[in-house]
Amino acid sequence: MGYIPNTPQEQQAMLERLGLQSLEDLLEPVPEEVRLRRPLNLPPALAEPDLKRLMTGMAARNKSLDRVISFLGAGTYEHAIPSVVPHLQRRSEFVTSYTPYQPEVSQGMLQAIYEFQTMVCQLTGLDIANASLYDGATALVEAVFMALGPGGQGEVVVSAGVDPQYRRVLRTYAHARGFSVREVATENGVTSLAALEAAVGPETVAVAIQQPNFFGCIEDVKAIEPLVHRQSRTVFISVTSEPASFGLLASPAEYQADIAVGELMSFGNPMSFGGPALGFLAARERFLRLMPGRLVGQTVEEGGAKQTGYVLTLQAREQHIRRERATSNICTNQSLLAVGATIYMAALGKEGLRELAALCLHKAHYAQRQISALPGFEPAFSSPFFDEFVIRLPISASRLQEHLLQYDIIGGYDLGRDYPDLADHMLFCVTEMRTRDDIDRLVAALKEVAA
Amino acid sequence: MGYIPNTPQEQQAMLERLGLQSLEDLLEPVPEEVRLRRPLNLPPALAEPDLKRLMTGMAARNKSLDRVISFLGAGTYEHAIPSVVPHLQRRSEFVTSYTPYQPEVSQGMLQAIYEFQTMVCQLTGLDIANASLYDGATALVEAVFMALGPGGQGEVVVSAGVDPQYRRVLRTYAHARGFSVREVATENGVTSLAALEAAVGPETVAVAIQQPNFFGCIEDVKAIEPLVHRQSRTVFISVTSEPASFGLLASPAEYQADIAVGELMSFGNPMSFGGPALGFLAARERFLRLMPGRLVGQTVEEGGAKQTGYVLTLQAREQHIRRERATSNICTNQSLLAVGATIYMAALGKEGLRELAALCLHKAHYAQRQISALPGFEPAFSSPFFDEFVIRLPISASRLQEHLLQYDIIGGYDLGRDYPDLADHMLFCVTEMRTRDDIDRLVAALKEVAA
Amino acid sequence: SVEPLIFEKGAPGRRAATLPALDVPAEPLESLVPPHLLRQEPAPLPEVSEIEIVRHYTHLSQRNFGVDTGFYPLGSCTMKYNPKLNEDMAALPGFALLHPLQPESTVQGAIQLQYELEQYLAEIAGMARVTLQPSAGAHGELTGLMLIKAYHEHRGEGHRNLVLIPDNAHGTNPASATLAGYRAVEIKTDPATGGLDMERLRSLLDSQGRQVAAIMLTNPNTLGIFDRNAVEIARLVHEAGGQLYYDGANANAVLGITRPGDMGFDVVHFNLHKTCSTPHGGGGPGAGPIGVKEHLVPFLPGPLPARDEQGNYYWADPGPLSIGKVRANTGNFGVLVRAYAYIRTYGPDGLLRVAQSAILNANYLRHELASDYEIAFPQVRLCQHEFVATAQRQKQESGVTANDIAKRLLDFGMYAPTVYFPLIVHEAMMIEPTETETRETLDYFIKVMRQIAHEARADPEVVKTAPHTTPVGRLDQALAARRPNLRWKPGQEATHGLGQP
Amino acid sequence: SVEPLIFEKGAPGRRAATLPALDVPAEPLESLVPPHLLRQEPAPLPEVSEIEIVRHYTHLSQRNFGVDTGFYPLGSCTMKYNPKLNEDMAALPGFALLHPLQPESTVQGAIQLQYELEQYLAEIAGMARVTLQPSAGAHGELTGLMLIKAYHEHRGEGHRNLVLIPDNAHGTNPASATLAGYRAVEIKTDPATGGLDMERLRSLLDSQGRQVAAIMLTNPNTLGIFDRNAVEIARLVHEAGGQLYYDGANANAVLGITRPGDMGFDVVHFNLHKTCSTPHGGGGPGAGPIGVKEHLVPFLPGPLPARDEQGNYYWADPGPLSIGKVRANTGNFGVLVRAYAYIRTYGPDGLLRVAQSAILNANYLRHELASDYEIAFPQVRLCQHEFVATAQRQKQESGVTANDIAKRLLDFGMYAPTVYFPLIVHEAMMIEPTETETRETLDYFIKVMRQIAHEARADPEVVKTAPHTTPVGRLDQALAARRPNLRWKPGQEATHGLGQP
Repeated sequence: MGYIPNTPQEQQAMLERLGLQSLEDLLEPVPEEVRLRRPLNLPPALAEPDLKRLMTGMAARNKSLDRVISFLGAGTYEHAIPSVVPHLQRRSEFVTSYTPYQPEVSQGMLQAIYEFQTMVCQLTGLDIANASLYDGATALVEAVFMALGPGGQGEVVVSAGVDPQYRRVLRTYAHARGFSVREVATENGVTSLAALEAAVGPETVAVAIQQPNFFGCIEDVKAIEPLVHRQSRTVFISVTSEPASFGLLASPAEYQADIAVGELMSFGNPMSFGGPALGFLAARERFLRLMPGRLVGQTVEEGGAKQTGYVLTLQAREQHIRRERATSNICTNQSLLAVGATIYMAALGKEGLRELAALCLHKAHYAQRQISALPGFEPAFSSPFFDEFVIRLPISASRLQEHLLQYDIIGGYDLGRDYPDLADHMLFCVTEMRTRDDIDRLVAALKEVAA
Repeated sequence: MGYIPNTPQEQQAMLERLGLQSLEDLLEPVPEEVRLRRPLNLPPALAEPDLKRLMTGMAARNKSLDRVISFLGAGTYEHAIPSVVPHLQRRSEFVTSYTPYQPEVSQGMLQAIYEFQTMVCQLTGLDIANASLYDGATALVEAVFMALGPGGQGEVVVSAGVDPQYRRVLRTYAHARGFSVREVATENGVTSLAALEAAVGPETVAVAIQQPNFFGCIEDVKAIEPLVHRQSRTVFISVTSEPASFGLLASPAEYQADIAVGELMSFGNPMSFGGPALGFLAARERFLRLMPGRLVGQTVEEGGAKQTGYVLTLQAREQHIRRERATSNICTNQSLLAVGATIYMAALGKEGLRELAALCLHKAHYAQRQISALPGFEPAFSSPFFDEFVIRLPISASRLQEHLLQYDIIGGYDLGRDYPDLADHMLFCVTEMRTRDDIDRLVAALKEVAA
Repeated sequence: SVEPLIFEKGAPGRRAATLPALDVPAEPLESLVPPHLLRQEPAPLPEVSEIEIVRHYTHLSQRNFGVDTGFYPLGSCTMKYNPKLNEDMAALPGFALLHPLQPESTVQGAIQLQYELEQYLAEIAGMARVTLQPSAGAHGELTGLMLIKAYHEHRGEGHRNLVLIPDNAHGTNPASATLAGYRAVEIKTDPATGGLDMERLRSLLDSQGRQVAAIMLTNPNTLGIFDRNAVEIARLVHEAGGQLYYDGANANAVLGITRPGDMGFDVVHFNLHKTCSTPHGGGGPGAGPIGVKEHLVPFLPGPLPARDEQGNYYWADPGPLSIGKVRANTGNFGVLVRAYAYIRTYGPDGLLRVAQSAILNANYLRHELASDYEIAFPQVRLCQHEFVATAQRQKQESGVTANDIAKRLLDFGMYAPTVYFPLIVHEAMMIEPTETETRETLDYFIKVMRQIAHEARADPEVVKTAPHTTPVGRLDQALAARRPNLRWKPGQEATHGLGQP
Repeated sequence: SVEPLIFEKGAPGRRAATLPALDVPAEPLESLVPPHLLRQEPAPLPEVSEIEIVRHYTHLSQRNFGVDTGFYPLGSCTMKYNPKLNEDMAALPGFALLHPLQPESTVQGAIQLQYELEQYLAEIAGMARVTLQPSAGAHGELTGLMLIKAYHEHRGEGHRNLVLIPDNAHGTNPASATLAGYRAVEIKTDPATGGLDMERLRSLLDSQGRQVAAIMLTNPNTLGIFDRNAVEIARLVHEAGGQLYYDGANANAVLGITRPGDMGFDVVHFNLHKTCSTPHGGGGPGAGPIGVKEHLVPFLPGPLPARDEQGNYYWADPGPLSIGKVRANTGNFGVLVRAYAYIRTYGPDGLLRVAQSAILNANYLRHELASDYEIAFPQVRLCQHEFVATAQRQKQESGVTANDIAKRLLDFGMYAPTVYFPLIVHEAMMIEPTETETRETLDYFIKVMRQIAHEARADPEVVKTAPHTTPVGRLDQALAARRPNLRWKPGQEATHGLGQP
């Protein structure tokens, strides 16, 4: 039955060995008063071919991105996944293993994570990185916890240019854990320097800025940094949800960020309706003992051979050792996605990352120029942008989306959902996956509704 | 470039080591008169994402069987492939290995093939089996070569119930190699016993019968066998292209066949437009030295440990040793498909094979009854059948096919293509993959054209 | 042999992935991005070819043990077989290639799947409603405590600041309590029953009941013992105004047998990567949906999958009392697809059989190992899906520890039990066979464990120096922590050993 | 450790695959099938659960070496990297899930792909037309000879019954000649040039020219030497009325450099699983398309992909002179899809670079190994994509053979060269590195080969008893042939060794 190998006859023999008559006898420890004396109310079992038919049918009810041309980004990005990535990432020795508690038979996963930690440091320019976190939003929360320190209190300043979902998650955690969050408005699509300057004070434990920000705009992080670090103990957290930008934009280390967090799912992993995602967190060396989650370290054998090996290390920070005084409660993380991102980054390589960023940049700017040339479609901001941009529409975003769907095009994100003053504004994303033809088809469809 | 790892700089360094200036210098052994002094006239190189876009587009121009309901069989059968099969079969250690010439590092493939050989013996009931052949048609040819023996001459009698493609291939080979082929007509969908009796004589080296035959009909192999073996040296070759039938119908051994050949692609391998396929060949022990192709044998280590191991054996039969006196010229075979079929048969198991056969049988009979009840649609034969049956149509097969395609249904095979007297006859196949709903939809569509 | 790091491979200019050609006009970079915001030093990612990548990560995979490799009796981790079918379902383009912000009309199947999965999980747990948002068990715990907090605050009882947690709880429980702004209060295990010390609970509730926000219980607990007082605990804590949280890490023992909701719990989390067989992926991803009773529904994070009268699926806002969101988007969808496939494969009878079989396998091992190893709480006649054996006898007799035995098991092609947990049992070896192991595998494990017990007496060195057949020997953990090397740097001493490039 | 056979696992009643429920009325079996035609004994397939299958075949895969595992310098087999991209393309449902007899309107993309691939291969080979039907190289050879036979017969020269084959040809050549009803006549290699002995060819043509149907040549030949007399050979054989067959096993050396058609050949086969990187799958599947000159086109097997004026693709009948069919359906389509992807990935410049790089790598190895090993035909300054080294020096000095060296290489994580082939070189080791290996891998191979040469002098036993680190040691081949055990039988002695179930 299902994936239970032993037959009823075999189970009977095992029961007899225990001096029992039936499977029911095994349940004696469960008091009668809490026993469920009816079958669960669930659909009946399905054979494999029937289940495949059912679920393939459900999948076919979705317009997946192989069937439409999408201009959605807004935190989740469509980047090409080279075939080598899933072929290697899905090797069953990786997929079916647990957190590598026994390093002697888990060197593969441990070494891959060590490589992941290194690559995150290479992307961000920072000193140390951990083995992954749930997603970019919770990575931001963990960075704030690091800034607060154990039991610490204070205020976190967050730009309104940070992904609204990230900010919502931060507020949820802030309420429970007990700290305050102050948001700083944007101006022309980027964080208002004046508002930021006014918001940062002695009680500010951290400032979080997204680069490029949620509108796709490139923040002047070089101008922001001195405003943050004017308070010597304020931690500058940079957030990046579009990692392709690391190929062209100044690295967090280059603009003096203390902690860099964000989302790496789009590097080698399918977007899968938004999850599982891949939060990353890198920091300066001094945050080592405050790091959340797993850390893999290099070491050598105990014996004489002293062969190189890898282990989970500094576990004294973690929940299973330090319990209520742990730096975080995270246990299960996103290791397999980290392996995927590692293979992806190895495949892309030093030059490839730069090329990827340039493709995204140029294609997005081409699209923005084409769309802006249509009557009624106007760029909302004049700030520089990476591969997303905001356009004021001549009709409502939802009506436009419906119009585009006729052509199997999914337009950008409706900003009115998060920013009331940006109703009828759409955030378009153009990565290397969109061809000129795709863009021209979008523009042609937009033209039909142009003012 | 592509999958060439070394950079031009590295290649230059290697050239210098050889005392050469350029890659062009390497080509000195190729006389100028035959050098191609222009680029090949081929489309330019494509990056991986562009190639995927192109080929995914080509694939989308095909109505694959996940998008239509098909009633095609006629030699190629749609059986469910459990997910475990491709997951294991596609392990890259299997996929990227060569013919296992170095057994010490090829035990995995060798043992899997040994298991395949065993399972083919279990299906057919015969004594020995080889490691695979190209497909069922060439397996039939190889069986005939075995019957002929090296340099042997004679006539092969083949039932018209054998797949027309197999017979065409046999005739092609017969012409080149030099032997004659006589065909025996069918009556009521099965081999005419009278015609067979008349055809078999002292010059008959082999008789080939398909079970179930191309019309899906079940041959009375128990009545045929004595007619074949009346000539003591005549080899009885049984052909099976629908291996699900092994679950219910008498095995070749049970009806005294000497050699059993056929097609196992549908056991665990995608039909892939008909290839790669998976020819199998099993025989009685006495044919051992006449077997074509690879054979894997069990042996032990040379040293003291005597651990069990597997090797390619009896290679003295093969082309690379015996050259022009080899039993066959086959070298590359279909090993990876054999691995897939092996995993499939392990997954299906003893009881599963029987259940599979019963499902096919009952679903096909349900369909046949429903279709036969429609005015103008008549069963062509009254012989018993397995999971295919022939129906006389009220309109031409091609017009019917067009009609069905409107409903994303692909009907059966147009027998008029091979049997002039069966114009307007269609061979329908119904395996376990067709639900009652599928069948009812076919019947509803047929009803619209019923007389 | 060792495998060098990917950074030690390759050469300048090598490259694997190819990108589409630039098919639009390109303006000068400096005209698009202010030069001071451009990167000065390119990220020094590896420069390697595709064949190097393939061989490297293939080699790494070959140096890793998974359920597909062999028996994985890691207690409380429920390392059962991960069906390949479910992997295929999650990889369908119609599921894998969906953007989380697509218009609802284009993701009807995906919302439907989550809508139905919620209902299944609610039924399994005996709860009113489920949120699929949490990404892992610990994330579910934290979310559950946030709901409890919001509930108390809404009722004007925001002063409740204590969470009671047994001493055999998973480490995530106290850490989650802290993150939720609570103080964790430990309750000891009753040495007689292996269950919660009821005296201690009563006295705590007597003295500090007004402060108690919740109690977090695992039942069966990490000793593999079903706490028969569950209903009484629920009554007492509820009377004191507290809420009951059920840690679902051990839910594999209760499927179809009993339901947390029926035991009186208010919140429960699932570890779908345990109970519902989604693979653990070397540390994740998982999914930690939580189910709640009716009174907590208004506080759930949003959005929630919903269905209108026309049968259309949509994302519903959770209402004004919602705690907000605990992650971006709606959950680890790829994991949820696998869990959906799992539940539909088994159906109601099958899930019951899963739990029964897991319990049978655990009791079988416990019974057969009792001759060579001490069993924690031997007075409890039957364990649930796991049990705790100890190396106390071996430690006393020959100095062989639970860790030594764990390492020695690796030599026989098996993974080790969870060792030194729960903390309350000395030299603990927590063993969970799951329902997907054959009797032959269980018998092989028993045989090897007996052999190790024999070795511990006859030749303890072979155990103390194990493992002997693994790619590397025991590693220097102390060195790793004393001199942390968490990333490769240029110039770092090369991985040594003759290895194929 | 050993891995038991699948037949030694499981238990009665165990089962992995599940089948759909019977959803139609079932009549009694006996009413549908005459009882005497029903099976008496069910096929005794294994009775195993899914987890047993997964672990068993995972273990088997781990006991197998592939290109993804390491360097595979197997001469004439062109074991280059098999791109994962191409695997994904072949697995697309739109290609993998096609029935060969579907109406043409439903398989336009599939026919188009074959139509275009034919054109690409024709251009690469310098031929008029290609058939994709043959399933492997040997199958292509046989098909090519059948075409030649049909051609001669059509011209009234059916009496031609000889096929000339050099002594360094692949074993399939003479066997194919026999199957095509021809007699193979061997021609020696010229010891001066490593090419065909032109004197012998001329005298054969003089004496038996009227009987000669064809000559089969590999160029570069299996010595890795390009026969500079190719054009002259073509002239001579054509003058005698014979046809020229080009064995494409070594085509990796000529891509974009020269074309068989331009050298004068009439028929050429491709081994797509060599030249075009489709994986060899442990012995297959491959694909062996053949290209032919215009005069042989009417004899091609059918059907052939075609395109009408509206741009619709269809299967065209080959006409009355066709030899018929050499297999069912139209070819190893799944392999063809991969080859198509390969050619489109490289384009014209890339394919030329493939050949150049393969030749460079071979010459680099040949140059560096020459200090420790004798090289066959050292007077030839440059080899093509492969070359033959020998163990003659080692054999003389210490009795270490080519086979010993091959086995010793396995200890270093590499596969062995092709040994004892071509037959004309004693202790031959035929080495083909391909273009997809890094310089580091080549250098590692050189280093190990030098070390083995050193061992052969200093400690020959370590070489003669190799391999030492493989899952099994050298196996008793003689026993296997003397007492053939080609299948498991109930009651057969169990595979021994302590192994995990």
